[in-house]
Amino acid sequence: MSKEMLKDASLHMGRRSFLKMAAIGASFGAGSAFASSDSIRPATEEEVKNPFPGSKRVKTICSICSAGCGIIAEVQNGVWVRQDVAQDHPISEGSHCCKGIDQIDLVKSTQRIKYPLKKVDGKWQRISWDQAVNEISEKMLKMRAENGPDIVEFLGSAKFSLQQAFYFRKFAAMWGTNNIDHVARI
Amino acid sequence: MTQQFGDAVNAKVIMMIGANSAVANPIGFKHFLQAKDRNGTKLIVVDPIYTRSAAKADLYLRIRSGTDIAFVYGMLHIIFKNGWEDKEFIETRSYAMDQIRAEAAKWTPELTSDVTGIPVDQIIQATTLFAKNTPSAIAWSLGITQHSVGSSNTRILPILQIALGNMGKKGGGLYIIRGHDNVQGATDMGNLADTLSGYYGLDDNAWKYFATSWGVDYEWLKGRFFEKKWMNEKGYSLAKWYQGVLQEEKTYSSAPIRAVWIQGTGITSMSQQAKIKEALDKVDLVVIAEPFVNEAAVLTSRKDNIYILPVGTQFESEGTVTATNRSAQWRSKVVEPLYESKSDEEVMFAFAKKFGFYDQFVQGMKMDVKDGKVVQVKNDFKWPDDAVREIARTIKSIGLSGWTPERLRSHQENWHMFDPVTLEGKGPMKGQYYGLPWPCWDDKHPGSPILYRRDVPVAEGGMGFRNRFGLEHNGVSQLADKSVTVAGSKIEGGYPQLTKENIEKVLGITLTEAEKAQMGGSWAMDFSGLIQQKAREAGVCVYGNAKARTIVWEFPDPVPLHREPIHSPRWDLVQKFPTYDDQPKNFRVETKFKSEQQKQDWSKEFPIMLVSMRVVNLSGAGMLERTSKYLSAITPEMFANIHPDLALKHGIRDRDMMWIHAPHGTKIKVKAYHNHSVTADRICLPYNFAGVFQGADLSANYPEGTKPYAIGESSNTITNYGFDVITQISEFNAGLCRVEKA
Amino acid sequence: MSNEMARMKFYCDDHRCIECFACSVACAEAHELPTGISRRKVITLHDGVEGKEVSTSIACMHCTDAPCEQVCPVDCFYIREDGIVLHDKDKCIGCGYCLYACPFGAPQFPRDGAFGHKGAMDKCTMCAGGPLETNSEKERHLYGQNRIAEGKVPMCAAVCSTNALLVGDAESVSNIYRKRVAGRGQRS
Amino acid sequence: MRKYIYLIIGALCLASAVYANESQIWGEMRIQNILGYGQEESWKLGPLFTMLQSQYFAWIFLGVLLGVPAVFFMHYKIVGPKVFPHSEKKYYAFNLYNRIIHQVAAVSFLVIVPTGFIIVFGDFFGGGTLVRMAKNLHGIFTIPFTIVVIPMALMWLKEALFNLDDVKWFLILGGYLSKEKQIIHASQFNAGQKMWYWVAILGGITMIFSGAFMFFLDFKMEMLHNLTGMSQIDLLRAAAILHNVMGFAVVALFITHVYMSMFAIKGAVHSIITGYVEEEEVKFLHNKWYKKLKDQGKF
Repeated sequence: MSKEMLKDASLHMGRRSFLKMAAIGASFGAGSAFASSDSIRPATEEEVKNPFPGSKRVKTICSICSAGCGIIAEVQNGVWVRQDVAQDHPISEGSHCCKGIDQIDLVKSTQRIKYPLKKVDGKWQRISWDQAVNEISEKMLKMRAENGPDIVEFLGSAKFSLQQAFYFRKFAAMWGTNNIDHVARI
Repeated sequence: MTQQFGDAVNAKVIMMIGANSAVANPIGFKHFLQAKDRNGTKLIVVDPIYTRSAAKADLYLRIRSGTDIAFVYGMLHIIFKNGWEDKEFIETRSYAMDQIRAEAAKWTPELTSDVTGIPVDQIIQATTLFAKNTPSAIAWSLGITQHSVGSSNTRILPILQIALGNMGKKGGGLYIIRGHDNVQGATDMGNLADTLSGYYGLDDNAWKYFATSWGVDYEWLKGRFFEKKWMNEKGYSLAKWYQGVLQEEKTYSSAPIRAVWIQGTGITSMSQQAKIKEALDKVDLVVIAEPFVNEAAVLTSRKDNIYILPVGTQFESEGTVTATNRSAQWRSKVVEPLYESKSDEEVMFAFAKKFGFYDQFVQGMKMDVKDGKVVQVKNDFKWPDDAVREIARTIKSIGLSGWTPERLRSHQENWHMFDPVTLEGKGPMKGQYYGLPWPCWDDKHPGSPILYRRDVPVAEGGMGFRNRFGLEHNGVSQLADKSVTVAGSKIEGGYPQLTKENIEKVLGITLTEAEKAQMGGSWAMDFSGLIQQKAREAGVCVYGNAKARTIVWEFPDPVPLHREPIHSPRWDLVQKFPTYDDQPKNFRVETKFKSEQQKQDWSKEFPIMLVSMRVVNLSGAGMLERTSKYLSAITPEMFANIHPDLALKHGIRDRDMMWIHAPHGTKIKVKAYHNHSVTADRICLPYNFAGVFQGADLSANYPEGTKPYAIGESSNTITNYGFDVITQISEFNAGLCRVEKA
Repeated sequence: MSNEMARMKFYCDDHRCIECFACSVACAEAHELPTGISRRKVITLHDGVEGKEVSTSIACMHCTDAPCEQVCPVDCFYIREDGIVLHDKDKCIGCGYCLYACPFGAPQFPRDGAFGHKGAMDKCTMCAGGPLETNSEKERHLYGQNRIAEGKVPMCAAVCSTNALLVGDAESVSNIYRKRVAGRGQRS
Repeated sequence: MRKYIYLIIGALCLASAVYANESQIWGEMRIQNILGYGQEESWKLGPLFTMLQSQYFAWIFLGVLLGVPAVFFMHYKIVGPKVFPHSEKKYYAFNLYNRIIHQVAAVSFLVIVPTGFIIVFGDFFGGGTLVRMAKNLHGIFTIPFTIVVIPMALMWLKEALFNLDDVKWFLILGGYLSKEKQIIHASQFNAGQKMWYWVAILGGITMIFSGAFMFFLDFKMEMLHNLTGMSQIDLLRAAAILHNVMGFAVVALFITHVYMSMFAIKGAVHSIITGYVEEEEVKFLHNKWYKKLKDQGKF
């Protein structure tokens, strides 16, 4: 649909308002860079007052499902201010499901874990990273000394990047166990 | 998947079985809808429930869950009877189809209908449509895999495609739709108990190969394990690790599990929640590293020795992800890790230091291949680029050698230069496919958007079937027929996979001594890349050109057989199609099959089939989505879809609360939604909720301010006992229950 | 070519809509709406009934003879040259008449003030903001993003997972739809 | 004693209304609105409402607002007011309770009616803060009226029942078209007053309910849904239509009531302030009552 539509749209170009072109062109998917640059010109400064001056557009990938949709993240002063669609992404062509378009909420969410936590007598307590790493490793090394490395089950993630996943496998191997898995098994 | 989504437009028919991508994977489903609109592609949906995908189908078949093998044999029966199979394809590119044919002969439409619950005329109609309009494609997902016969399910569908000659073609193939964004990649990277990265397995050769690539001493690595024996043994799997703690079923390991380390796995997306809770309560240490509270922390009632470490989301780290079509995509870091979060790799680095193997851990990133040898080339490393290079030089088995950071970055920067239908690049990206779908044999290879195409040269993404299972079986050659020549290949017909030993003979070349010295033992373990280089010159695929085997002689069922689910509603069929014998040991633990299935007629007390479903606003354990107010608002509470007739029989009105009881004494309390997508013999429920366990609200267990907007019972509390005989995947999609008004 | 502006329209192709809620969530997220305010709603009729189930997405349809504009007692609506129906929240008194007039249930009323009764009406702006200074802080606060001014497509249509939701001038939308219907017929 | 029971009843009514709201209005942070739009079977009153509101309502209100006073202005000019001597003889007809109830209602009306007009002619006032305030006052001042409407209904119910005399009263329109002081055969309330009573009470209650529907938007009435088979949106539309149409009557009679008490019968307003009615007034305009009181020796 994308390219036929652009052709359709460009036939009608004439003096039929910038607005219409922009909408049709982008909505029906810029099939390729070349097609889109013909019909969608960038808006000039008079037309647009950038709502987020100085922001940069970071290309990234949705972290939900395996389709692999593109995301444009607008970042201003280190803050992700707006999630935009990647109309020219070859797999998603700008489309998202509700989960995908809400990815910005993962960094905006107030329910994130903000600091290391430890449960003491049934109450969650804030601790420092140093304390967390020290205590956990101490306990694990003690158990390893007692029963050997197979005392732990490492559950990795399908949300890891390829490199993290590769390193997690290596992590388990160097700890000395094959007790490692992730949700490929569900 | 063997194809990529854009290719759906070339299919004349797409059959979705055990997949509801309209809900689980809407962007994938868009391509199917586009195919309908652009090419008049017909869509067949086979599913126990009338899903959103089914609503868009031209033909919908309501199958009884757990009877997919029977259904496909029913199709094959009709195909063979009418001679609709691709005889040439079967003859030249497959092995042992006659055994399949023999089994299919038993599955008359009448028997198939009795077992699957699909009317005879619909079976015939679907088969006719699918078989007579090739190329036709199959899409499947977890509805196929999550069964005690899951591994047979995943074999019977490719067999159907081989019988119809639908493999290795535009418009044909298999759309195996993965779940999470990088479940393909994390699997490829071997976050698995039964293999190292790249499916190299756990044998000594694999360990030695990885030790070399990681830049560590094999002996040191071996010393890290309890005994060498445990290095080669599969570990506990995600499905039954808790038995390593509880030891209720017989286990075989060097030690009981005393600690569980959860880094990005939604614990409530696994079956046997009650057992998992017990295990979490019993272990000595629980470590959780997540951006949001993992329900493991909530499910357990333990009072201490549980830690939660804040980890950034994937937008707070950089790396690549593999989409379901095997394309790698570069995911840029959007923001620095928020609050006190660290990225996943930083967490690993921090603990590697404490555990005393940090230097060995990161050594691989400082190494590179020089003259066929992996040697240290620098003293520091850059994440993730050096890890990307490490993966590229190591994982040859699935052809990741071409995935260099430079190429993947340029694909991201220029993603607008790729065609959405074919993924072909244009302009500066000409001659490459988007994301270099693996196998991407070397840094000049364009990637392989469609697997097993022999009409394009290997250098452009073509290949035959892999020669993986020997040169012959029962005296029959496993190599492809003389007539099956991959375009541009120097070798006519089939050839074996390349090794240092056979390369001269197979390719008809002579190696120099220097080359011999550098070359690894086989194509998959050849750091030098010489085997690939020679293969490229000859237009040959390193992994050979073989026949696809339709029987797996190492498996309990060499020919896939229909076997009733562990808890089946058809006691009569349980006698006729019993499940496997009990399995003494798989992933270090015993698993019950027949003894559980035949113990009693479960369907007497638990007459209702239990089917899992997806909701579009939640994924996995719902950990990420339920913290979004907009997404939670769509399904603010846990529910089960139940047919009004069934509900009213139990006095349950629309939106009433009801108890669902499972055969093993567990129960959940959920809201009943009267819905016609299910018939009166089954209920379906989403599995993405957590925070309530058997009627008890666990809100108090969330650390302050982290409770999601929506909580509810996890359906996996009542997922029935049952595991696949090979992969040990839980039988999420077939089980029994009874309902009761709450 | 006439100088007449085309009229912008939405159209939701129910052969494509799969009730994925992307449009609705995208809209809420882009304009930072309070929960419960759905400028765009996704509904499924005959849920689960074989052969009858239909999903679609509804929001302000930016009607040519907008009934809301006709009934508003304070005349807070205005129709842009390109047909986008907008309203002035500073003028709106939250009476609800537009909702009664609207065939699509588009107007939404957030709770407002100490009495918890309905505040100024909120509805789809086709991502064209409001009468305030374009892309000003206040415009964004009251009406959400002004993507049209940036030369972008309204969020919902841009994000639609199956390209069911179309936006553009009526003529182009119907061209696309016609093409789709023709495609579907190819093999039947 | 009884009057306090009435007051309690009134207060309870209000409290229950608040309670009914509690769950839906203050219980959540959002107005659920019409969720299943298009899924609800409906009467499709939308076009009717649109037509009425866009073309008629405001004009009719303008007609009422200008027309009714104009008629009375003519009446005042041509027929003139009736002036009764404020003689020594008075009858204490309205006790404190009556007067408080009436005054509460009166004040409510004095706010509700003009603010109602501001809403109807909102565009004339330019919308925004002023009109929004008018809308809020319109709602807030419904509360006192809601409290007193039941006690008021009960306290004058007996007197407000129509009888045969009222027919005669209507035939001569209460004698208001004549400059002569006629003796009008009517009891404590004449037919005009009775009419106002019923419009104020029944119309008032209708206005309260329809207004509440519109004000709260998600004011759910299962019973009404079930009874009428109407969807929430159509109930809202019906409420809006009813509110406006009933508004014409209430406003017209309210203006009449004010005119009668303030202008047509000079000084009549004092009786509801002080509680005392003039003997002359009663004698002429409420002759039947006068006779009864006379018999009882009240004068």
